[in-house]
Amino acid sequence: NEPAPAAEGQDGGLKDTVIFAQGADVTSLDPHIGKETPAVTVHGQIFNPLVTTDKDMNVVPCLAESWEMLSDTSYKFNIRKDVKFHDGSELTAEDVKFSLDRAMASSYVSYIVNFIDNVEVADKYTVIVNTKEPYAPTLMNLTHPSAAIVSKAITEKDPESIKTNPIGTGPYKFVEWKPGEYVKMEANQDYFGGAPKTKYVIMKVIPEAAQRTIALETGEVDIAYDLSANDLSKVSENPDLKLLEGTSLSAWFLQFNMKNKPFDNKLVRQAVRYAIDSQTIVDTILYGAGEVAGSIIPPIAFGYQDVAKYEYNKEKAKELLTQAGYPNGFDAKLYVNDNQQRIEICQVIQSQLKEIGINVEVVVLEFATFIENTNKAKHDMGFFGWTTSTADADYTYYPIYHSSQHGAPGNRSFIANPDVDKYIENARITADSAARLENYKALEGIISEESPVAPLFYNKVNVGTSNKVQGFEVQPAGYHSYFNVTAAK
Amino acid sequence: MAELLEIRDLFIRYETVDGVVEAVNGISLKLDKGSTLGLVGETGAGKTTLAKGIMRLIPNPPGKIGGGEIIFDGQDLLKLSDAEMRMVRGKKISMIFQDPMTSLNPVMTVEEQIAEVISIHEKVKGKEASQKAKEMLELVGIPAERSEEYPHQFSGGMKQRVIIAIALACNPSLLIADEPTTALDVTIQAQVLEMMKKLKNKLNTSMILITHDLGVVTQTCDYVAIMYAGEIVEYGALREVFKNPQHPYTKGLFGSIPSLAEDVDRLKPIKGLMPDPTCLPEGCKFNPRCEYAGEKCRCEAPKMAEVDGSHVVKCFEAQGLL
Amino acid sequence: MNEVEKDQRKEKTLFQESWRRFKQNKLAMVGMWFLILLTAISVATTVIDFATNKRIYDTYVISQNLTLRLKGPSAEYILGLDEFGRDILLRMLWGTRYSLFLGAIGIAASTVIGGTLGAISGFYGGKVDNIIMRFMDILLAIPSILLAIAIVAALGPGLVNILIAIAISYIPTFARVVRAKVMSIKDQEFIEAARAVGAGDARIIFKYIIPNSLAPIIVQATLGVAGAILSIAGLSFLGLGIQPPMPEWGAMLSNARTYIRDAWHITVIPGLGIMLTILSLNVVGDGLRDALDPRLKN
Amino acid sequence: MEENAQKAEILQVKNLKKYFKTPKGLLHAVDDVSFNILEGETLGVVGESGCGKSTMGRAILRLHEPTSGEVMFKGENILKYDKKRMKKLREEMQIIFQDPFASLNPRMTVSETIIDPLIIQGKYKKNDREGLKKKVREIMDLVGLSQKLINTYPHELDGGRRQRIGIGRALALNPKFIVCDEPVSALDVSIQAQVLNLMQDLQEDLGLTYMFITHDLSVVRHISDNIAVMYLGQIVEKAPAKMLFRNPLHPYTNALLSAIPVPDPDYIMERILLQGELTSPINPEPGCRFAKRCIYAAPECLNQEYSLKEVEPGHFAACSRLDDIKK
Amino acid sequence: MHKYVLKRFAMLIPVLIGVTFIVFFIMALTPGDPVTIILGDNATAENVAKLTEELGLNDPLIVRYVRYMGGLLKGDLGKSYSNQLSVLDQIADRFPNTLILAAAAIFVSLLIGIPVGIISAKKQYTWIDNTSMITALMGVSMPVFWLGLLLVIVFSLKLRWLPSQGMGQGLIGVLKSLILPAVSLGAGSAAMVTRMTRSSMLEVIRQDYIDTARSKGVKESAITIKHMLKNALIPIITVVGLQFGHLLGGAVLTETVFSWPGLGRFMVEAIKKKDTPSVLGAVIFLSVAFSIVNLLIDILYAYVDPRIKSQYKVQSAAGRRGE
Ligand SMILES: Nc1ncnc2c1ncn2[C@@H]1O[C@H](COP(=O)(O)OP(=O)(O)OP(=O)(O)O)[C@@H](O)[C@H]1O
Ligand SMILES: Nc1ncnc2c1ncn2[C@@H]1O[C@H](COP(=O)(O)OP(=O)(O)OP(=O)(O)O)[C@@H](O)[C@H]1O
Ligand SMILES: [Mg+2]
Ligand SMILES: [Mg+2]
Repeated sequence: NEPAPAAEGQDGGLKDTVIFAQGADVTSLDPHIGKETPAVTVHGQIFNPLVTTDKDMNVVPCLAESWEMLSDTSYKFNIRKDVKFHDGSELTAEDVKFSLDRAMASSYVSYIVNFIDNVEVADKYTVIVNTKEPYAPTLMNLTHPSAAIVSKAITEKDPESIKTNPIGTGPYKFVEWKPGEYVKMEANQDYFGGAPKTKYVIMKVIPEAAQRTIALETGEVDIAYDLSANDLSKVSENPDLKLLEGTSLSAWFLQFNMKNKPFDNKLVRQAVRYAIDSQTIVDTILYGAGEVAGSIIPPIAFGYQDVAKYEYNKEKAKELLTQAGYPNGFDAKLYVNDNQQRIEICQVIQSQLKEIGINVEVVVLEFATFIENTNKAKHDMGFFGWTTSTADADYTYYPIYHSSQHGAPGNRSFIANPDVDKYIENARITADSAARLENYKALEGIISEESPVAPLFYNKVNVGTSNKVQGFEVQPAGYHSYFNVTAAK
Repeated sequence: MAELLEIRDLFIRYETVDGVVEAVNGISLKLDKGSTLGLVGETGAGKTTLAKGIMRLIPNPPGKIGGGEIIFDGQDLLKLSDAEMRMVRGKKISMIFQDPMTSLNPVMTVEEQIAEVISIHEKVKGKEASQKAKEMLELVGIPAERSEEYPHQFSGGMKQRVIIAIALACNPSLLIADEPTTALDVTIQAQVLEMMKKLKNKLNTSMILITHDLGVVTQTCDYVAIMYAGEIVEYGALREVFKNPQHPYTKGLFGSIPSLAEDVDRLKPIKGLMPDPTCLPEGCKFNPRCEYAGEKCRCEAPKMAEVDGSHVVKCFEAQGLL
Repeated sequence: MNEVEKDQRKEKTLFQESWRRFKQNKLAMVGMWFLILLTAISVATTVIDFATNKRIYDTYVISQNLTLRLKGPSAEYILGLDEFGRDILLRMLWGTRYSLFLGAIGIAASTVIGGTLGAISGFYGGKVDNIIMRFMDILLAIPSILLAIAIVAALGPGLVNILIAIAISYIPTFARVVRAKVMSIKDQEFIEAARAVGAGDARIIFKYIIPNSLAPIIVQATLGVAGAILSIAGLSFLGLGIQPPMPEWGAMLSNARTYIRDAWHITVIPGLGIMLTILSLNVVGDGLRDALDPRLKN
Repeated sequence: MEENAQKAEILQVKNLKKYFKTPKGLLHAVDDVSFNILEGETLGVVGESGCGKSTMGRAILRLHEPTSGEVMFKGENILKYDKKRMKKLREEMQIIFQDPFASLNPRMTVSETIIDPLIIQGKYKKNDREGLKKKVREIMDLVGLSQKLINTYPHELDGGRRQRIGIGRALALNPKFIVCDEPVSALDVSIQAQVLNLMQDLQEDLGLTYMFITHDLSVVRHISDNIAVMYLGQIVEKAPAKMLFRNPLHPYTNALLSAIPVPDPDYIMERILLQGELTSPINPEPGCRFAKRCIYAAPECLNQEYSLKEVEPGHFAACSRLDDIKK
Repeated sequence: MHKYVLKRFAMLIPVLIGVTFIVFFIMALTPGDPVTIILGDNATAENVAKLTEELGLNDPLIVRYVRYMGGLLKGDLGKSYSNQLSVLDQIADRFPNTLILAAAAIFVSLLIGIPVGIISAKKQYTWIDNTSMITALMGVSMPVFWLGLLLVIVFSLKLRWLPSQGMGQGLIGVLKSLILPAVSLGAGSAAMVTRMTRSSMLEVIRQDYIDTARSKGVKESAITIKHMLKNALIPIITVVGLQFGHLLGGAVLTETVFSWPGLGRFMVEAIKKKDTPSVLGAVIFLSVAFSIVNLLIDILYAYVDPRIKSQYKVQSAAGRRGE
């Protein structure tokens, strides 16, 4: 529906290769193993899930051309009949069942699909997904690239092959993976959505953010993900480049360790929230590329509640501290992993909390140690980010606030509040959107008051591209599609 | 006999941080074609410096040739360009250094090292040069089949012979040997000296032999020059000097070595030590150690004066001026 | 008379003699003065912290002014402000002690440990030597940055642990240097002379071997400190450096690298600081080697 | 021997061997040597470089642990001594080294060097400053070192003075017996003469016994009462000094003596030029070790071992062809 | 010689056992559970338990170590925890890149270090000496990541001469993309080589055989190359060998700055993920490479120094006799 690129002329004017750069390599080409964004950016081109989302996070058809709810716990999907795997074999309901079963069995990604009880093959092109209990975000979860559909025949024959030579149904076929270097993909001429216009897409690994910008500027890559905040203006002001920004599904926040004194005291937690000036952080460290958050659910996701933010108020914070019995403040440890921007933010927080007398020691830990220590509740405060990748609040609320999810799954404030648990569970098992929102509203009310976390901001998804790139759409979860992307010569 | 080398009033000094070392202090010398001059003196007397000075190999910095002339074959070597001087070295004047252990390049075969000097000066290359190198080896008594070996595979005496082969390869008219046998055992020293003598006569080479061993001088040299603190204090035909030493220092040297012929209970050494090279005494350099020294010796430097024939000495006492 | 003169002129200790030779090396002297300056700054800032109960540190060195971040040098802030709007001049001054002394203490530790192991190894030879040196081979075979990362990861972050990591990764180097030196001294005649008058191992080690192997150790240590400073900067780059907001130069440089194109001064200043320090350590090390090397005597 | 009966034998060495393990094989540095030294006398040891002179000297002092043999000092086999007795014994047996540069600790001053043995042997307490100072001065006087050098370091001094420090260190403990390992060969002639005179004076004054190692034959003749000539780890000839020079018996001794350049223009040298050089003492083949260089060598020399034989009173030589050579 | 090489390889075995042991236990003792790291967000308790079991992390440390060593004997380096791919394959992909980078860096350091060192030594204590030594020292004084960034800004961004990151395609591409990383990595070694060249040249310059050569009338240039350099080479080779070892392990920073797909980065990422099999695999490769480099250096010694060559002959001759 965009007329512009066609006018530019046909293939003659287009490059046959588009290169995009990201900060980390795919961990695994197997969509049921590699679950981090850098892996999913590649899986997304090679594989398809049953359903997917548009840029406003509405569920739209993909491999399933349509679906219907048979009951509270049963979904029927009608699969397209024109889908072929890259090896030429046809996609059938068997493949879908096999893939979902495989995902459920995977210790890496099962959390995405473990609401499923079983998958039935109704006929060659129909599958029925039965859930254990009514589960509202079912469709959203199935849009996740980790619910990708793989070929049963190939994967069963050689279970290892998918790790080195993944065969999917997506717009791009896998060509080559040079670990640490690049993944090369080739247009799938038989793609059910039509052949992509760009012959090759290459994902290049460039770990240093500054280097990604430079590579973009020098034309070594056409598209660069995750530019560092201070480089955004360099891209937007460069006439040869453009900066694409979109709302993201990620929120950044502190989790207070409610097991530890003095953070077991609600007043202290509230005081800290008042004492942090998130707007300044966004304006300076993020160069404006973010939005102050009142909760950890991104506005674009289902279930978002526009609760009142804790506006920056030093006096109030001091007052609360005094009420809590700490008029002169106290010492505390803020744990953060070794990412520069996060450390910078923590340093700002450190300096802001100093104003109300809290002496914060920023403890920078290497990721593994960070996870370990915060799982074990060694922190007073921890700096975390969370992406609601399915754009459904349950994806975030459950692991972060549910009392069964202490430690590793995500609840590192160690909040254990029966009401909170109840609202989360209720919202999960009803398919009724309105009822769910009710629950979430009540939930946010408690959370906002209890303040197990201090939401800081939502960041933006940013992508820098060359001016010649057309058809690139920013996807809130960061899983951008290359189906329509072209680059003029 | 024709004069091959004449040194006139040569000064060489080293400018070091400790001060200026006047290592060669107005030396004048003559050497005839075919004859051998022994240069005797204690550590630090300036023997090596003089030899290197003739070769123009004084390291600069810190060394400097301060003045004088070195007339070799009618040419003043000090006036030659560097390139011209290179053609003199190895071709007309060769030098042998004290320590055979360190004078050969450890990473080149002995043949290469001999052939190098040949190919530089004789304009022959490759095979021919190495053929000649082998001949030279045979000449110094080393079988040609060992020519591909490296210096470390040779014993000290053999190394010194290789060095002699290098020095004589281009048939130089002057060979300067700086303590060529000091590092060797007596039996080996005897072999090497014998061979040098033979080759020298065969090739009609003149030689300056530097040593502090009076015995070696006796067996090898026609003339002898005694050096003390950068000066030649006595010079003459071997027999004149050895049979009739004039300078108290020369006498002292003879008194210091135990004789094989007579028995003495105690030696008669020169008292004291070599003076500090950076602040030499006023007057006669030897005066603080000299038993005859008088007031005059302390204020005034004696001049070289003839004793008889070629025999000259630099001493007021010997000249009867005290 | 002459002798008397000479003896008076030459009455100098070994130290004076080396010092005289060292002084001739202009470059090394400049380096040394720079290091002295740094040391003085470190002492001064430490004293100030102590006297003011860290007030200056808290209010000027680490306190932020985000509105002025990345501001370039000006009359008010001679070296400009960093990414948090902190005064870089003050941070450089206060950071001196970390940069210089982290390296120095780490290296001192590895010198002592590595030196002792190397000395034992070189002195006793045989089996002991074999065991110690094989162990050093193992340590050497593990890339030192990996070792450092692993150690920091294992022990957790912090000054002390970085010190430990640095110290351990330099042990093999020192062990080797000292071992080689001890072995060369061990065979010298003056050791035999000491044995001939009945000196035992301990006396020989402490009175004869150690004083004589000090020179190369000092030189190696100087160079080691330089290396350690770079290693710390490298660790910072990998995110394992000093905990913020400590103004350690390596961390300053590494953190500033993101802004290298936005504000030249915030990388160039700590970069130059590190460079000059290391340059100084190196020229001083080289100068010491020349000054202490007995072969260069007279 | 009888004529010397009034003098005691201070040192008897019997079948002393010292082998070194080397990568190339067993190095017979000292191979079965036996000799005696009388109190107050000097035994000169000469031989070419590498023939085992130093090793023998060190083995006698147990600075190298001998491989086998006996070293009887004042009638007792010191090789059987334990550490403690050995340490005590070091007061009586001392060594002076060749290289005046390498044999002094560059980090110790003259006084420290001289004090060190006194403290090690517990003769003085470390804090007995006065006593020590007095002793140091005494020794410096003894070896002719000016008092003002007391706090100088070796590198500030010339070779002759350094050698005097080395002698001073050896004398500090009042030893009876001193191994002098080429004490003058690194020195210039005039200094060499000074040091030789000093050593002779000390010997007379203190009644010292020397084992004087050198390769300078004129020096050895000058200073020794008896001379042992070594070749490849063995003593090939031993005789009173004069006797040896007057009537050398062993072909090697002959060659050695003939090679000395005499500083007298009238002296006609008749050199016996030896072929080749000292070969390696590693795993030596049986038979006379000199045979390969010997102009008199006969086939049987390569097969038989020869031990020292007394040819005339006090004059020993190890050669089977002495009688033939005489002719 | 062969015997010697074999012996050296045999000596590698205890070193490897030691290295694996130390690394294995450091990795085991460091806090952080690989499973929770891999699983990250949403790491449910069941999944953690399941993956722990799958990766065999429930067994005691010793059992795991023995199992690992058993695999190692069969040439099996195991599978990486994070993606279940064969460690050997992953390393095989990356290791050559690190080797190329390190070799190029050494090349750069020799290219700079030897000439500068020679000039410096020949002009000792002159301004030329001082300037070149300071310049060389600047190389070692700059944190490598900083130098790398500066190079990129100047040569890629401003001048557009060279690619800023990654490994190019084809020979020319690879070479072009190699220049900046090699220079920034090699700068430090260049300084070491310069220094060593200078000091070992200074040592050689004083030797008698240089005077001998001069007295033969050899040209100064020939003396420098033929007589001095060849003799000075041995300590230089030692430094180069050591540097090569350091570069192999220390390429981490350069590889990160220049997105060079090498083993260093792989290893650091593996450490951060507590991916013990990958770390061990990388360390084993690096240790073996380090030892091989050392061995090559020793062989090279024999090549430049005939004295050492004959030592080998003796050693192997002695060895034969021993049997
Ligand atoms: N490169 C140099 N730099 C400074 N001083 C030097 C240098 N070479 C020689 N000297 C000094 O010059 C003086 C003469 O030295 P030279 O080597 O000529 O003496 P020599 O007679 O050869 O002594 P020896 O018998 O020890 O070889 C000595 O005082 C020495 O210290
Ligand atoms: N510690 C040792 N290990 C192995 N071999 C040794 C050792 N010390 C000496 N040797 C060897 O023993 C032999 C005798 O050496 P020694 O030093 O006793 O000879 P020397 O007669 O004193 O020679 P010089 O006149 O050169 O001092 C030599 O071949 C020497 O290489
Ligand atoms: Mg000389
Ligand atoms: Mg000896």
